Amino acid sequence: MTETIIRRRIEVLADEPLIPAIERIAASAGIEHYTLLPTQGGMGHSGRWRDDQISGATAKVMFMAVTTEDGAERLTDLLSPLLATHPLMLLISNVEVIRGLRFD
Amino acid sequence: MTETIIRRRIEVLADEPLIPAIERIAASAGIEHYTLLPTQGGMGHSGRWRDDQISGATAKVMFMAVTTEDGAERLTDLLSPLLATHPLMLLISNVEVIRGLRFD
Amino acid sequence: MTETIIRRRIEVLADEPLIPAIERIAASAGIEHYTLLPTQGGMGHSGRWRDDQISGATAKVMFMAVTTEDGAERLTDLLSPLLATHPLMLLISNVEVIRGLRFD
Amino acid sequence: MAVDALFQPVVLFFLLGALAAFARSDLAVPEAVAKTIALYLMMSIGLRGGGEVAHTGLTSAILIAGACGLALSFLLPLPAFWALRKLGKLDRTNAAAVAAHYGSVSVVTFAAGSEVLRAIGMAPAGFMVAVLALMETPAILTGLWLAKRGQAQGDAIAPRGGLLHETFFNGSVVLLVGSFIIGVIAGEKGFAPIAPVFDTLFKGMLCVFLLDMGLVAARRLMDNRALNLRTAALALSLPVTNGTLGVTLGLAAGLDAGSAAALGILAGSASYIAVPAVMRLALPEANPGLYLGMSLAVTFPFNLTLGIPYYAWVASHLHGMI
Amino acid sequence: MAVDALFQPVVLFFLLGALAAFARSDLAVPEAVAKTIALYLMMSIGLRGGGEVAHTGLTSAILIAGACGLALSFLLPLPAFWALRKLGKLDRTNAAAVAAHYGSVSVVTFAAGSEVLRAIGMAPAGFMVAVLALMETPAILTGLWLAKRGQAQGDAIAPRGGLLHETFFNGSVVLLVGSFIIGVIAGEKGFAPIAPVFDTLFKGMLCVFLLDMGLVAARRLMDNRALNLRTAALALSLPVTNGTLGVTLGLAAGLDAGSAAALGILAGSASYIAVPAVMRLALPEANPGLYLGMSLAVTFPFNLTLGIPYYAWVASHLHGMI
Amino acid sequence: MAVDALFQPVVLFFLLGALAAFARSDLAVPEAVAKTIALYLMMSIGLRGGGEVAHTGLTSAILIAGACGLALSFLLPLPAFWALRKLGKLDRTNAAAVAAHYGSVSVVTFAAGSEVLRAIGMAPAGFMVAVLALMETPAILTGLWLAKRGQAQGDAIAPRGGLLHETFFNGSVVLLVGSFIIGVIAGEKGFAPIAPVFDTLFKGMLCVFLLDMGLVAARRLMDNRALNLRTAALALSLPVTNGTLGVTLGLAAGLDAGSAAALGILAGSASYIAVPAVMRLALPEANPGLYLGMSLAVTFPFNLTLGIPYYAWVASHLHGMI
Ligand SMILES: Nc1ncnc2c1ncn2[C@@H]1O[C@H](COP(=O)(O)O)[C@@H](O)[C@H]1O
Ligand SMILES: Nc1ncnc2c1ncn2[C@@H]1O[C@H](COP(=O)(O)O)[C@@H](O)[C@H]1O
Ligand SMILES: Nc1ncnc2c1ncn2[C@@H]1O[C@H](COP(=O)(O)O)[C@@H](O)[C@H]1O
Ligand code: NA
Ligand code: NA
Ligand code: NA
Repeated sequence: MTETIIRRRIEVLADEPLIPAIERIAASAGIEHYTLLPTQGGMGHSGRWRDDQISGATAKVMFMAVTTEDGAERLTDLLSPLLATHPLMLLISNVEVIRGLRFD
Repeated sequence: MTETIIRRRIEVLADEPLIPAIERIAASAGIEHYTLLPTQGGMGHSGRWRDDQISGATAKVMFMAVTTEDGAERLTDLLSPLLATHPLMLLISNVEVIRGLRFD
Repeated sequence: MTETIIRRRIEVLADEPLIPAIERIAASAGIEHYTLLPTQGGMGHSGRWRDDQISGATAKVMFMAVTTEDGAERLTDLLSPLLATHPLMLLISNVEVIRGLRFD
Repeated sequence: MAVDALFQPVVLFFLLGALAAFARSDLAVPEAVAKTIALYLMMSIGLRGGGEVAHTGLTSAILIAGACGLALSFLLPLPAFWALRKLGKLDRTNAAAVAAHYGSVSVVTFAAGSEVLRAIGMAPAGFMVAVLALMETPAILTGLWLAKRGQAQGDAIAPRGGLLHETFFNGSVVLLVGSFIIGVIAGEKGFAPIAPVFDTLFKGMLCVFLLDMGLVAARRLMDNRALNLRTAALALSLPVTNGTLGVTLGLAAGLDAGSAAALGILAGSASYIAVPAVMRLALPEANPGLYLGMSLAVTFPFNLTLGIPYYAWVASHLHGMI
Repeated sequence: MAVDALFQPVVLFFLLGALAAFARSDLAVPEAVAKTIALYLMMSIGLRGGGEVAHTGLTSAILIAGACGLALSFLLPLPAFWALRKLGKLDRTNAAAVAAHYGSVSVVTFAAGSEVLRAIGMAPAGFMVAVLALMETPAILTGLWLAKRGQAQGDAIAPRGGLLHETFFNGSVVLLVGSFIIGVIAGEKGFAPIAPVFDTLFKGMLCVFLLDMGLVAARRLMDNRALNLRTAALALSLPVTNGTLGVTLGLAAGLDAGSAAALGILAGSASYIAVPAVMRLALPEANPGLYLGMSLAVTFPFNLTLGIPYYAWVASHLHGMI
Repeated sequence: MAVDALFQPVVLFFLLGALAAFARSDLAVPEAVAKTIALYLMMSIGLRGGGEVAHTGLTSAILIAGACGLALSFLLPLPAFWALRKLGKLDRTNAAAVAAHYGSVSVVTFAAGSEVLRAIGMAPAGFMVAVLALMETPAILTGLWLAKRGQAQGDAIAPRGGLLHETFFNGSVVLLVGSFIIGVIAGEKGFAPIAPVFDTLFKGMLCVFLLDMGLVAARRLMDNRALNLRTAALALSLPVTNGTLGVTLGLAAGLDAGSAAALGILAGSASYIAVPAVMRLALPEANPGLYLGMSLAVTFPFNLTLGIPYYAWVASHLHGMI
């Protein structure tokens, strides 16, 4: 039986043009590794959106990183002031990874 | 340290043509906000499928909403009778969001 | 109130050309049903990648399966020796599904 | 003639796609592009057909052909439903869903068929595009009626605007009809500057599309768990009987041989774009593996390779006899 | 003339797309393809404009037109900002963001407008493409200045290279300017072998693109929660006033009627590709539903159908009078 | 001549893409479209080459050129492997993977090279497309043999059908060979109606593709952590030596100057589509950042700008001397 340990999965839904900034902020929180997932549309306080590449400005991307409790806290602290003013959604959950592989 | 609260993440995998209906049912469960994620293929009881846009009929989309315990229960109750007859997959899990932001 | 039971969600991020092999390994662990999700880019020990279809070789796909505790353990055991040598990321988490639907 | 038709590049690219898929090659046409080419083909067919009708005006032949098409689309699902129930052993819902596909039409089969007919000197009349558009939806109505007879109504997941709305405003129907009307309005003069895209490129684009169709059809056949010997045999015999009926009706109604052959191609073809999209909503219990397996993975390849030359052969031989 | 312009296939496909969206049809052009056609249009416009400038050389007319364009792009946001604040009741940030869109230009409006002008014998000079490129960015600078006056700077999420970098290296700006330069370098001889793609196909590709624009604009209008009567009225009156100003300035500066009309089209058009991309980064608090709703869902359709013929009419009537 | 080659629009668009990426512009060609254009280029090259061979028939020159190509593809990885081990300090697996890329060929380099050769009056023979197809796979076999010598076999993740299957049924190999065969079968008459797509549009499509290649190559270079001075130097010297060898062998075997230059281009080019796809499966431990960094981000730009004119120059100067 392979042993697993618990890490934190942080997901940030952000406008595509903001992704480089999110990557930068994550790096400054010590989170170097991440995966970007595409999205197709949605609905929020600011209304309905669709992945409308003509004016790519409103397409959104899901930034996902698996990190330690501390890493997650650092990134949350850095992002939470932005959540009020910027169109971001931040989700955190637990995830198990295989012990011995690096996820910090 | 930013304080977080626990919410429910509901994911519904459904055929693309059914998504407007899912959105409507979610709204009637009080869930207004959601995100749609694309998929690429899969395998289930009804066999293998691929994102085959020529006859867009069999493409699937992942509907994802973060909501309260109650909202999740209402949506599950509304959808569960459909799960037997319709090609849907419903997943529920816990997710932490930042306290103070609206996720209800 | 619809009753739910807890299952395991396994996610494997792998290079697109490896997906048929992952499907085969999952089947040999008794996991027949899965969903494939597209990705857009990321950063890991081996550097930055983008979904660059010209040489489709470096595009990645997320394989996702909901299964029992046992199924998840079997698949983890089969994949974990590969994780060291191959460019894979494996994540496991809990997810609730509606009791009575098949997820084994 | 039939052999010539088989050695057209469009057909060869279809075969190449199918062979690649059967050999488990990783060859794939990105779906976004395949879908766009499908849209392009509809725009092009609509525009060119509309342009020709603008040229000839509304003749009695158009009205006759339209009436034949409507009748075929409304009625062909009935014998098909019977055959699918009795010979195919399908339940009511699946039989009705499949029947609707065979009553409706395949735009790409029509496009490839028109090229073949043109190549062998049996060019169909331009208004046959209007007939194509007319035949897309009635079969859906018949199919839904067959499925719902005596059944409880009211599905929580049913489309808000109602199924009729989904049927008539299905994307491919709207685009084909809209392009046809634009073709009529624009006329020859308006069409000239866009002809390099919508006319000159047509056959080449069809090659790319059919390469993808070969891949998609063959992969669908390999993945399929829904087809069996009975349903596969029906997927071959339904086009033959429907197509023969279409040709005969067309000739009896006084259409020229080329247009009658085109009516046969339409009757013999099965939808795999418009009808599945509606069925997924209207009859979610019906199995898409079955109806797409039959129409896309069996009937389409059959029509493209053998069906079209056969309908043309029937039309040219019956012509004059009737 | 205006009516003729309305019955061009490009306009008809836009209307078809809009009608399909309003009827809640599922018709959709895959976004990857729509984006590629947008890139294609920029390459094509740039190459052809560059080719014409290579042919005529650098004349004083070019310098004058360029100066007019720069001035318009820098200054038009100022009265627009005032109107959006006072009449539109917008806050500073949103007013500044919208004003930047109206000072900048829409490449597709220019493309469609040039085709119309050519069709009615008022072909604008080739160098107007250079003016188009010049007009894309200055309005962004004015808009940012209007937004940031007296505000604390330093946003954690601001682009690393600074906003100026994002403004000048925005993808559409780079592609248009780059293609223009390639057109100048390649000249007629270099352009000939690629002309079948970048010249012959242009109008047909524009049809496909405008079909998508119709869908996108109408869906945006239906989803929109940000537009109200005031902002919608401004989205109609800003192009009219800006366009009239552009035509007048062009004629006063001695441009021919066609080029002055093109300057009016540029002044009257509002960006929905380059400017939103920068604004999303520079002013994330501004509401994209508002600025895209105004520019893409109201002003673009207005210009395509009524605006272009109006600017042409003004140019042909004022010409000779000034 | 070399300078002329550099000022072709295709090359200029590559440079534009590279500059945009280096300037961190957000310009991007959607990947689905870029992949489709790659497929289109293979179809077009295959069809046109097949058509020419249908015209000339099977001559001894074809057999000789084919034998040269096969020999080069099988053998070039050997000295490359040695150089990569000794001079590049790579481990066995990475050296073998990279060597396979340099023994195989780049379809787009061949396409761009053929256009240049045609422009300077050194058009290569049509059958060189067959040689291109023949050279894609043998290098992979040599590379795998180099990697696996003396190593334990049996990877849990290895493709079911075996690596040979993946090698020969790789999508790009299947499409190129299939289109070539379709070109032979269709002949001139069959090709005519699809020529507007597969011939007339070729150079323009190449421009769009090379714009994307410039973006992709430059971004890969910037993201790269795998390249160092040694490997970068090898990515420049391998094409030069392989290319010179190819030209010399071609001339020695009696090919005309144009075809010998084309053989040099093939020998000097490095695969970045077919080989990486196989290597990802066959040698997952090998670093894609390394082999794609070398072939796509260094060798491809070098060949496109300097390599092609150099091979042409060698061919035209050695011709007659050998
Ligand atoms: N509760 C939610 N569940 C899922 N997605 C959400 C939720 N709230 C917001 N989003 C996503 O985040 C985007 C921006 O949200 P907002 O800032 O509220 O407009 C929305 O368009 C949705 O795609
Ligand atoms: N256990 C599972 N894990 C992940 N995805 C599943 C699972 N079961 C079903 N799915 C997805 O849901 C789709 C429909 O399932 P089914 O109705 O069983 O054919 C499948 O094609 C999969 O994409
Ligand atoms: N901690 C992480 N969080 C999210 N994604 C990751 C993480 N580590 C690796 N990945 C993804 O897995 C890919 C391969 O990882 P690696 O093998 O470390 O290069 C990366 O490019 C990322 O897309
Ligand atoms: Na039919
Ligand atoms: Na303007
Ligand atoms: Na080579």
